[in-house]
This record gives sequence, structure tokens and C-alpha cells, in this order.
Amino acid sequence: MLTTQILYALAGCVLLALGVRGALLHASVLLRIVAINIMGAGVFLLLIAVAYRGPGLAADPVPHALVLTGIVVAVSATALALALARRLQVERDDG
Amino acid sequence: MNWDAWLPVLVVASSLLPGLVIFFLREGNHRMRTLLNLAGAVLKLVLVSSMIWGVFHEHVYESRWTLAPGLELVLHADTLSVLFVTLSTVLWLVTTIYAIGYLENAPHRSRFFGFFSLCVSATVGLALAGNLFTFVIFYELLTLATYPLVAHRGTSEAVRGARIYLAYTLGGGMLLLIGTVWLYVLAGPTAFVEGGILGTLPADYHPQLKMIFLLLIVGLGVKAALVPLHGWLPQAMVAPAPVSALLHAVAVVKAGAFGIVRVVYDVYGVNFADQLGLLTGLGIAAAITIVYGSVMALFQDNLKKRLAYSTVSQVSYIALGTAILGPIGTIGGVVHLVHQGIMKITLFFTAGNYAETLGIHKVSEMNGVGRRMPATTLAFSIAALGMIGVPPVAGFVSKWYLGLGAMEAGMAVWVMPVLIASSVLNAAYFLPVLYRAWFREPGTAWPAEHIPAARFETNAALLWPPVVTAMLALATGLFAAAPYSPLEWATLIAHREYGL
Amino acid sequence: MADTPIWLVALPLAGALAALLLPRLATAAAIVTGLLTTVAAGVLLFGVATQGALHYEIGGWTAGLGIMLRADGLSTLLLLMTALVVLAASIYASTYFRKTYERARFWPLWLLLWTSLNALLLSGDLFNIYVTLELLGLSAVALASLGGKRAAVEAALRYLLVGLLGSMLFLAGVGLIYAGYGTLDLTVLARVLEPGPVAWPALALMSSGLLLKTALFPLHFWLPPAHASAPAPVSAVLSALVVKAAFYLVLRLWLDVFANVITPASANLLGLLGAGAVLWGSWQALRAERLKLLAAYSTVAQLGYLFLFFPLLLALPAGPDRDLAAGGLAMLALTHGFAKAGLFLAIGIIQQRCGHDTIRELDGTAQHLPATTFAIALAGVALVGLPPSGAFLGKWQLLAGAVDTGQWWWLVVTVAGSLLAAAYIFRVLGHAFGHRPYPNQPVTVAREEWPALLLSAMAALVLGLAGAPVWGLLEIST
Amino acid sequence: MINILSSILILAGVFFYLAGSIGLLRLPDLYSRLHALTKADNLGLGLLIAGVALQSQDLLIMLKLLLVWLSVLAASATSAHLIARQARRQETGS
Amino acid sequence: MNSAGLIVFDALLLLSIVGLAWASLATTDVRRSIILFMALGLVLAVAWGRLLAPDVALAEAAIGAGLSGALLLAAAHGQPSPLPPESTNAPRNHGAAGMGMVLRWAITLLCAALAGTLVWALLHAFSNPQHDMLPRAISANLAASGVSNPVTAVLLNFRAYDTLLELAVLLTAVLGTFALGQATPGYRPAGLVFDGLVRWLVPVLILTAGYLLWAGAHAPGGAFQAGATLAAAGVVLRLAGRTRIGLPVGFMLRMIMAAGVGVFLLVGLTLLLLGRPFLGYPPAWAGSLILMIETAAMFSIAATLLLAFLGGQPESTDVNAVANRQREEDPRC
Repeated sequence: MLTTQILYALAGCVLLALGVRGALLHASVLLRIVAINIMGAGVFLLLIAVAYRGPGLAADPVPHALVLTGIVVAVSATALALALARRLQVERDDG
Repeated sequence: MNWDAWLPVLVVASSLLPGLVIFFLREGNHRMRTLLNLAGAVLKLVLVSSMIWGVFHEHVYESRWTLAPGLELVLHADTLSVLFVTLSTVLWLVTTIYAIGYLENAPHRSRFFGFFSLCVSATVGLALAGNLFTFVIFYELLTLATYPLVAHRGTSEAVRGARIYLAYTLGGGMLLLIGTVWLYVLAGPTAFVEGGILGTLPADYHPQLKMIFLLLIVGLGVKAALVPLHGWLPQAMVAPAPVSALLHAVAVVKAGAFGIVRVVYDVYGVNFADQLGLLTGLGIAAAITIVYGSVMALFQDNLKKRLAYSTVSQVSYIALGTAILGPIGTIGGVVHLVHQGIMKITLFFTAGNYAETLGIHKVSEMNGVGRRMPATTLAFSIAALGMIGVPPVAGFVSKWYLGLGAMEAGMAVWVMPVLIASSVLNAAYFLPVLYRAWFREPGTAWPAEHIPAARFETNAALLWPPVVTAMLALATGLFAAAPYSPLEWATLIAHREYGL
Repeated sequence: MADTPIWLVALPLAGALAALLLPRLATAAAIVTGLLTTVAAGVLLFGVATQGALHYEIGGWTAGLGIMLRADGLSTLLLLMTALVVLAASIYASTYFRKTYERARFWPLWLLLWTSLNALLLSGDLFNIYVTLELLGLSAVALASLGGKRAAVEAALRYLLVGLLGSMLFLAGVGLIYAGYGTLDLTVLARVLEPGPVAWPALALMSSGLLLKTALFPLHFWLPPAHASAPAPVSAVLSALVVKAAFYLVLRLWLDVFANVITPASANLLGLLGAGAVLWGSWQALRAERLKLLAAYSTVAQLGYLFLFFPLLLALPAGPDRDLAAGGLAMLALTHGFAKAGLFLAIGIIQQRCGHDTIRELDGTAQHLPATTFAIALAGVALVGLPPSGAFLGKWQLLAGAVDTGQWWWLVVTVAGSLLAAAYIFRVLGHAFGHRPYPNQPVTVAREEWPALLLSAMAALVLGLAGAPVWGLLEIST
Repeated sequence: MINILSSILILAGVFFYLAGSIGLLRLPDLYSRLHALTKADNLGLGLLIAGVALQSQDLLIMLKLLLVWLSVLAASATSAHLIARQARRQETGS
Repeated sequence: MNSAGLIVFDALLLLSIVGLAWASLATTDVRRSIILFMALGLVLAVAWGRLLAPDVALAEAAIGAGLSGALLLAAAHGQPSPLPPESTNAPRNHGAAGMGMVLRWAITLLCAALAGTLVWALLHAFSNPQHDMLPRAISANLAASGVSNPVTAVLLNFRAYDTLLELAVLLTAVLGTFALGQATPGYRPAGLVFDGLVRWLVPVLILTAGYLLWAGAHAPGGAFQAGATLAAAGVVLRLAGRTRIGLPVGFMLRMIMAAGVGVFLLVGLTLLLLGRPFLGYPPAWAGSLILMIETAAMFSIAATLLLAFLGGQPESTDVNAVANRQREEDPRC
């Protein structure tokens, strides 16, 4: 058991939970989107912590690749969510 | 597959396929529609005739089609199914002719005749069902096919009537389904076998089997209009007259009654059912329904409603016959399946004629109608007398055998009073009508004279069907002992059921 | 033959690119792609039927290192259903979207959605499933927002956020599995997973994400507005296929990968939620004022039935009875897919021809649009579960399982749900039969009406009467 | 020897960072805060980078570090300018 | 540095990560939340570095913190501050507030339970010896993968299918934003100083992107980081008020958008038709094919990220633009 790994994974769990809470509780769409992104960051932190093998050892590259994919997917989803939010704002302004 | 395996399928298809084609016909294509209808009906009659001959000579007609592992759609012709199939086929032919005349120039005829044919296909399929699973499928299909017919007129009254009809029958269908599934889990595929199949099950299943019986009978009782499940029937008479005729005489009500016969004889086995003590309950329910329906009919001024309550009462004779242990009672019940059908369809045809020709809907409007429409009224009279049980019309034969059967089974104590009371009540609600029709002076004008008197008292297509069915009712009574008569056939059924 | 799985993903993806690059030919490209993909699905079905489950290692790397596609009876059936439903909806959509710009927007997203559905059904790798889920979610949301109105955008946004929450929870579960077992391949995992503190929370996380996406009561709140405000062909695919894709994953995980991890209590919980969905969804459908909302709530209810199978499957001992119950589940899912798609397409026709879909004002539709009404009726038969629909056979197995295991309460729920379904379907049909003083001549528009009619007929007639091969493909016999 | 020198440089850098941060928290208005932050942080970063560069003893890395510093200088100068200008516009505007 | 120092460093880093996340979620001021989120992204990038994940660090800094933040800020542009409209104009009564309080606490407890369960599960997972099967398989096959950076090998060879679908996700998102409307009008032209920065920063960014793309084969970097950097150049240009930001319009734009998925798919299908597995590169060709795919992917990624930042379709004269004009005439939409 590596302390570092545990510590970072733990922080990932906290971020995940904070994100879920924010996504469920916030009323503003943008804040919800931020919350979901933070949730994602928590999951990524967890995955990278899992990949860590200790100082001087090569980390497992698979979770790194997964997180890279995850980051791009997250930014795509964010972009679409923001476009929807903006359109909704326009529709609201129009009446 | 050879001819024996194809015949049941063809019998069903001979009305199904024309029906499906009719849906796609243009509204104005009257000739093609009539041709298809009649060709299908005649073809079916021919096919059924060959089937009658075959079944009499113990030929096995059976088609199987697997729907899912362990669940087979089986069409199987035995004596009981042939009886019902023949009834449906003959009456379909007659009703089709009647409906063509009745719906002349009415809207949505393609839809009507399409569903009409589907309805008959479902009835025939139900008659030929070789196991309970197949029976349930056609039972539900019958519900679906009749819904559009009841709602056909599209008035809010019709839609409401159809909704009530649907609520009852789907609810009943659901109970039937549960019972069937339950039975399937206990006993596997429940094929209809003369003498029943459940008698061999171990005794610790018996409580469950009783529950299942209750579910099945209640489910079937909805269509058979057993009190208190009859509520839909008087509502459903908003349908056009040919539909009412078919519904009351053949399709729906009879399907329920036929189902009860099947369950008692070919699933449970009448002796096993008696052993479980199930027959008494069924008999009591039937007796109550017989008396209740007759009493209610007494108070209806609307002619079709009076006939509807009469149906409630008369159909339960079949259930009563089923509940009477012994071949004679069985003969009485089974033969009434046919007799009631012929008589009741005559009554509804004539009621439709009064309404279509003169706008008469109520009993109180019928004064002197016998002079204006003698043939129709004669047909009405024959059928009504048959219902009361006056010899030599068909109804007498049924009641005679029911009475004899009850005595043989030692149930005369309560069956006889029911039969007598019912006959008295039948007389009480039919004889005044006959009196009015024949002996009262007509009023100044008919409520709404749609069809003036010409060569015939009404359209030929409306006139002939009731006359023919009335003659049939008379003939089945007069020639009850002739070979292939309903009575002879019912006797054959009873013999095979009791293994005589 | 061996390459067919990858073609099922590559074809619609290529079609999407073609539709993107050549907007004027987008419709033609989409229809051609649709036909080709359907053929591929048929070939795959033939392959699985003759050779059993197929595997395809992408890039030639062994599973684990690379990603493996797998097609067995269930996934192949769902793939074929997807192909048929999407193809029919495509034909309808080619008349629904009439303007060039509408088509230019619609087709690429539509084909991307199809890509994601096929990829999801074929995927044999947990993380790959996550990516396909996101592709599915984003394309579905983008399509749902094409309605353009405020309600559509609002519903789409909520749909997206819920979907993202769900996929993040799923991904967290995937991370946990990787931490505990060091692999993402489903086949390997099915072998090595064991009940314990890693597998349970991982399954819980993944399942809650998927249940959110499959809109299991009480997590269904997002579905009705999203499905009811999307364009009709999109609603059809959302209700028939998209939620079902997530359900398929639940099924895979619970019965296949995590089979020895799940407990009866958890299966009962799913059954309980399913029962809630059946009753609540049907009740809301009965109260709905608009046809599309009715159809959307009906989806909530119908998904509930599928979850009722879980406690039965867990209680039945392995053997023919259990296989039959599983087959009933598959049959119910397939029937619902076809029926709901047919229903939504038919509603789309009504909406466009009558200008509204308010149930109370439908009087006379049966006269005006007989074929469409007939399509609704056929779909309704399947939704209620009446014979001869495939749903009847499915519900038969559900009832038989409930009787067999003595869990009669599921039987009560099923019956109550079916009666409620009959009530909401015939409420519509009653109005459709309602009398109007005969103002309109009947209209038949073949290209618009055939897809709906065929889909409904598939559900109500073909699957029920000629569905025996389905059971064969699932390797079920008695 | 190099270690000591680099430590001193890094410590000095940290000191300037600290000063900049305290300035950000304590100074009264936006302009003075901006002043403290950019000036002190730029210097702090420079010292830090110098200290780290001594550690590496590789010319290429040293050049890269220098590039980092220059980029940050340019970016922070520009952003400080933009912020200040925006603030002034708002003041004169209102 | 010794391990005690490292632990202090870890603790500080983790505290700031959790603190920033907390702060970002605690505020109801949207812009404040976004800026804290961007700061979180930067700190996370340090954490990735600390956990020996430099590829992820680069991507996080460029995409997670940079572009996501830019997107969010651009979206927050029109938002009133500090309170979003939904929460201000919603009338509240006492009972509802009480219910809301209960709900808040219920959700908070639920989330705490979630975190607790996760930690419990992870502790169990970590208590077993780590699984080395997959990393070992990767090092064993690295030579045949065509690249020496294992992360790139996983992304573009072993799990290339994931990456193909991921590019499809990106494309879907942009097509979705296109369907929702026009690009935002853009910004006021920059002043002298900012313009001066832009003049040399943009070329440097483009150069960096090229380098990252090339380096990806053997060192941290790759198409995603490069594409994001390229997009950043566009964002900077956009912020400086330039109208032409390097994006073509019409067919060329669609070509670039489709290029990533298209080239990927083309390579895969070509190999399939040549009798190899889908995306099964011959080892001799693997390096070149990967570079080719990555180049196309970089342009697609850059274009799509930039389009996402624009928030819709840029003005053009092709069919879509005509369509948009039609759209205004058409009352149904």
C-alpha cells in the first residue's frame, strides 16, 4: 500500500462527492456544469492515483490514456451543455 | 403438412384473409367487398362441412405452430369445437347478408366488415383452440376485434358503451390469463382432452386447482354475462344490429359459455370438477343469472335491451347444463349453445328490421306491427316462443334435456324450480310483445318510416336472414332426432366426454 | 462474416461523415447507410444463429490489452431491432424534416446516434462502454434539442446534465473495478469478480449511473419532458432504443458480468423500483393530456416491467424456467422497442396533420387518418401486452415466473399495470373513434404512414406469432 | 556550493511571492494591489527559476526555463494592463 | 527532497485541491466559481505531474483548466452576477424552505456516504497487490505499437477504438452546438499592449502545438494537447477581437471537422480491406499511420474546440448560412 496513492485517491473521492452534491443542489445551470466537471476531476484523480506505482517507477499508462479520453469527452459535454444553456437564456429573454 | 393439418388453419383463414383485404378496399368498392365477404363465408361453410364429416368419422384435424418454447398455438377439431364452428359459420353467412343490407350507404363499411371478419375468425379460432393457451389468445383477440364494432357508430354513447365493454372483458381476460398461467406452471401445457387432464394431479394441488377454477370461471363469466359480471351486455347493445346479433348469438357471449364448457369438461374433467365440489357453485351462479336476467328483461321497454337481458338469462342455461353431472344434462347445455344462438340471432335481426324499417326501438311502439311486417313478426314470434320453450321450437329441446338431466343427477330439487320460473318469466316478457304486435291496432304513424313497403315489407337483404334463421330454429326442434342435427351432435359430444 | 461487428459501427459513422460533408445529399446518404447497416445487422444475426456468439478483437490485440467487440444472441437481436427501428424512423424522418438546413443538421447527428447504439451493444470493455454512453448521450441530447422550442431546449439540457451525472457515476465504478481487478474486459471480469467490498460499490455506482440513464422510477423525472418535446422520429428512437441501451447494460452487468456478486435483496430492490415505475408511469400516462407525453410516461412504465424480471431471475434456479424468464424479458424489451417507435411515429403524423396532439381533441382521427390510427392501435396492443403481440409472450413468462417462485405480488403489479395500460391506450382510441360529422376524407400518405404501421405490426403480430426464432437465438428451449 | 546558491535564490523568490501575496491582501485599492502582485511575483518567479536552473546544469533546460519566465512576464504585464485599463474605464464611465 | 518534505507537499497540494473544489462549489457567484474551477484545474495539473502523469498534466492544463474555463467564462458573459435568475425570482415560503433544508441535508449525507463507501472500497482495492498484467502486456507490445510513449501507444494503438469514438463525441458536441444557433458576436478589438502580446504569442502557440504533436510519439504530448494548444491560439485571437481566427468556412470547415474521425476511420477500414484487423496497423507502418491520424485529429480537435468556444456556427455563405436566414423567416422554429 502506497500512502501517496491512498491520499490522492481519497481526495478524488472527496471531489467526486462534492461534485455530486453541487450538481444536485445548485439551481444555476452553469454552477451545475462546474459541479459535474469537478465530479469528473475527482474520478480522474482516482484513476491517476490507481495508476501510480511509487516514485521512480513507471506508472500504469492505461488509466492515463483513459483520463485523457475522459478529459476530452468532458470538455465536449461541457461545450454542448453551455450551448444549450445559452440558447435557453436567449429563449427566456425572448419571452 | 397434409390436408388434415391444414384444414383448421384454412377454416380460420377463410374469414381472416378476406377481412384483412377488406380493410384496404376503397369505401366505394361495394361490389368487391360483398364478393369477398360472401366468398369467404361460403368457402368456410364448405370447409366446415368437410370437417364435420371427418370428425364424425374420428378423423384428427390438428395444426400446431410454436410461438415460444413450450407455448404452442394448437388448432384442433373435436366434436365440441365442430359444433361451435358450424354455428359460427352458418350464422356468419346469414349475418353478413343481413349486414350488407343493414349498412347500405352507411359510412366506414370497409372498417366495419374488416373487423366483422376478424371477429368471426377469432370466434372460429377460439372454437378450434386445442389448448387453454390458444383459447386465451383467441379470447383476447375476440375482445379486440369486437371493440371497434361496438364503438362503430362513433357517438358518445357508442364510445362509452364500448369502453364499458372493454373494461369488463379485459378485466375478465386478465383473470383468465392468470388462471391459465397458474395452471400452466402446475400442469404444463393444458391441452383440451375429452375427460379432462387434471384428475391425475396429486391431492395437495387441489386447493390451488379450486382457486384456479374460480379465476377461470370468473374470467370466462364476464363474457358469458354471469351475474354480477353482466354489466357490459346491456351497454353494448348500442352497436349496430348485426353486431348485436352476432355478439349475443355467437361471438362474445357464446365464447364465454363455450369456455366454461371447455374448462369443465376438457381441462378439469366433469367428474374431477364434481369431486372438487366445483359444479354446485357454478350451477348456483347460473341459476341466479337465469332468474335475474329474466326479471330484468321484464322491465325493459327498449326492445334491444329486453333482448339483451334475455341473453343474460338464456346463456346461463349452457352453464347450468355444464354444472349438471351426467350426459343428459350435458346434452341439454351443449345443444342450447346452438339453439339459443339461432333463436337469439333471429330476435336481434327482427329488432333491427323494426328499427331500420319503421324506426321502432321500444316495445311500446310495436302495436300492430305484425300487419305491416308480417314475415318479420312471424320470425320474431317463432324465436320468442322457442325462448319460452314452447314445442316444437328448438328451445323446448334444450329445456327438456336440462330438466331430465337434473332429475338424473338428483339436482331436480332446485334446478326444476329455476327452469319453471325462468320459463314463466320468459313468457311474461315475450308474450305481451307478441300480443301487441299481432293483436293491437297500429297507431297513426310509425316513429320513423325509413323504408316504404314495396314488394317486400322491407329490404330483401334484411328480410331473408331472420326468416331463414327462424326456420332453422323450427327445424332444429322438429327434426331434433335427424342425423347431424345439433341434438344428435350434442349427444355425440356427451358420449365422448363421458367415455360412453 | 467475422468482420461484421466492426462494420456495424463503421458504416453509420462513415454515413455521418458523408452526411456532414455533403448536406444536399444527406438524406440519400443516410438512407443508403441505413440499408447497408441493416444488411450488416442481418448478416450478423445469421452468423450468430449459425456459429454462436462472435468476438472481434479490434487492432488484433487480445482482449484486455485491446478492446473486444462481442455479439451474442441478445445483443444481436437488439442490434437488428435498432437497425429496423432506425431505418423505419429514417424513412419517416426524410418526410418529417423538409428543409435543407434541417436535414443538414439532423442526419449527421442521427447517424452518430446510431453509431453509438451499435457500439454500445457490441462493446466488451467497461471503459469503452463509458465512451459509447457519452456518445449516445450527447447525440441524443443534440437531437432532442432540435425541436428548437424553449421546452425542448430546457428538457434537453436537463437530459444532458442527468446523463452526465449518470456517466460520471458509471466511470467512477469503472475506476474502482480497475483499481481492484486491473482489467476492463467484461469476459475476464465475469471470471474473476467476486463478492466483496470492491465489486459491490462498483456495481452500485455503475448501476445507479445506468438506472439514471434508463429512467427507472424514481429517477425518471427527466424522461417525459425530453421525449415529449423532441421531434417525432427522435422521440421514437429515444424511447425505443436509447433508454433500452442503458437497460441492456444493466442486464449485462447484473446477469452476466456481476452474476455472482448480486444478492437477492438488491434484485428485489430493482423489482420494487420497477413496480413503482409500472404503476406510476401508467397512472401518469393515463392522466396525460398530450399524446407524446402519454407515450413518454408509457416508456417509464414499460421499462418498469423489465425490472420486474430481476427478482424472478434471481429466485429461479438455473435451468429451463430461468431461461424462459430471461427470454420473456428479451421478448418484452424487443416488443416495446418496436411498439414505442411505431407509436411515436404515428403520433408525429397526427401532430403534423392535425397540428396538435391533445388527446381530448382527437375526435375523428380514425376517420381522417385510418392507417395511422390502426398503427396506434397495434402499438397499443403490444404495450398492453395483449395477444398476439410479443409482449404477451413476455408477460406470460413474467407471470409464470411470479407464480413459479411464489412472488405473487409481482403478478398483481403486472396485471394492474396492464389494465392501466389498456385504459390509457383505449382512452386514445375511444377519442379516435369519436364522432365528427364526417368533415374529412380519409388521408393516406404512404411514405409517412408505412414506417409506423410496419413497426407496430412488427411488435403486435410478427414478434408474437413468428417470434420462435428469437428464443432459438437466445438458446432457450424446454 | 551550487546547492547553497540555488537555495538562497529560491528562498528569495519565495520571499517575494510572499510579499506580493501579502500586498494583494492588505493594500487598499486595485491599482496598488495589481502593482504589488505583478512586480513582486515577476521578480519572485525570476529568482525561483534562476535557482532551479542552477540545479539542472543543462543548457537546454536552462533556456526552456528562461522561456517560461519571459512568457509569464509578457502575459502578466499584458493582463495587468488589461485589468487596470478596464478598471479605469469603469471608473470614468460611472 | 526527502519523503517528509514530499508528504508536506502532498498534503498542501491535496488541501488546496479540496479547498478549491469546495470554494468553487460553495459560492453562488457564477464567475467566481468558474475562476476557482480554473485554478483547481491548474493545481490538478501539478498533481498529475506529481503522480507521474505528464501527458495528463499537459491535457489538463490546456483543456481541463484552460479551454473549459474559457468556455464557461464565455457562457457566463451574459449572466447576471452574483445570483443566477432562477434562484432570485423563485418565491419561497417557509414550509418549502424547511423542506429544502431537509433535502439539502439528505443529499449532503448521501454524498458523504458515497465518499465513505468509495474510500472503503479503494482501501480494499489497494490492500491487494497491484495488478501488473496490463502494464506488462503494454511494455511487451510497445515495440510493435509504432511509438515509444506508452500512453500514446494505448491511446492510438491498443485502445485506438476508444479514441476514434472520442473524436466522434467531440464532433457530436460541435454539431449539437451548431444546431442551437449562431456564433456569439465576438469581442472588441484589442488595444496596443494586448495586440502586441497576441502578435508573438499566437505563433509561439502554433509552434508549440506542432512540437507537442511530434513529441507525442516518444514523450508526453500528442494530438489532444496539440489540438488544444492550437485552439488556444484561436481563442487568444478571438479575445483580441480578430474576426478571422484561422477557421475556414463552409465545406472546408466541415472537412476539417470531419478530418479526425474520417482519417481514423479510413485507416481502419483500409486495413480491414487489406485483410488486417480494423485499426490493426502493420508494425512497420504503425508510427507513420499514427502520426497521420494524430495530425488530422489535431486539426479537428483544434477546430471543434474553437467552434465550441465560438458557441455556434461562424457566418458563411454556404447552405447552412442560407438555412439560418431561412430559419428567421420560418415562424415554426
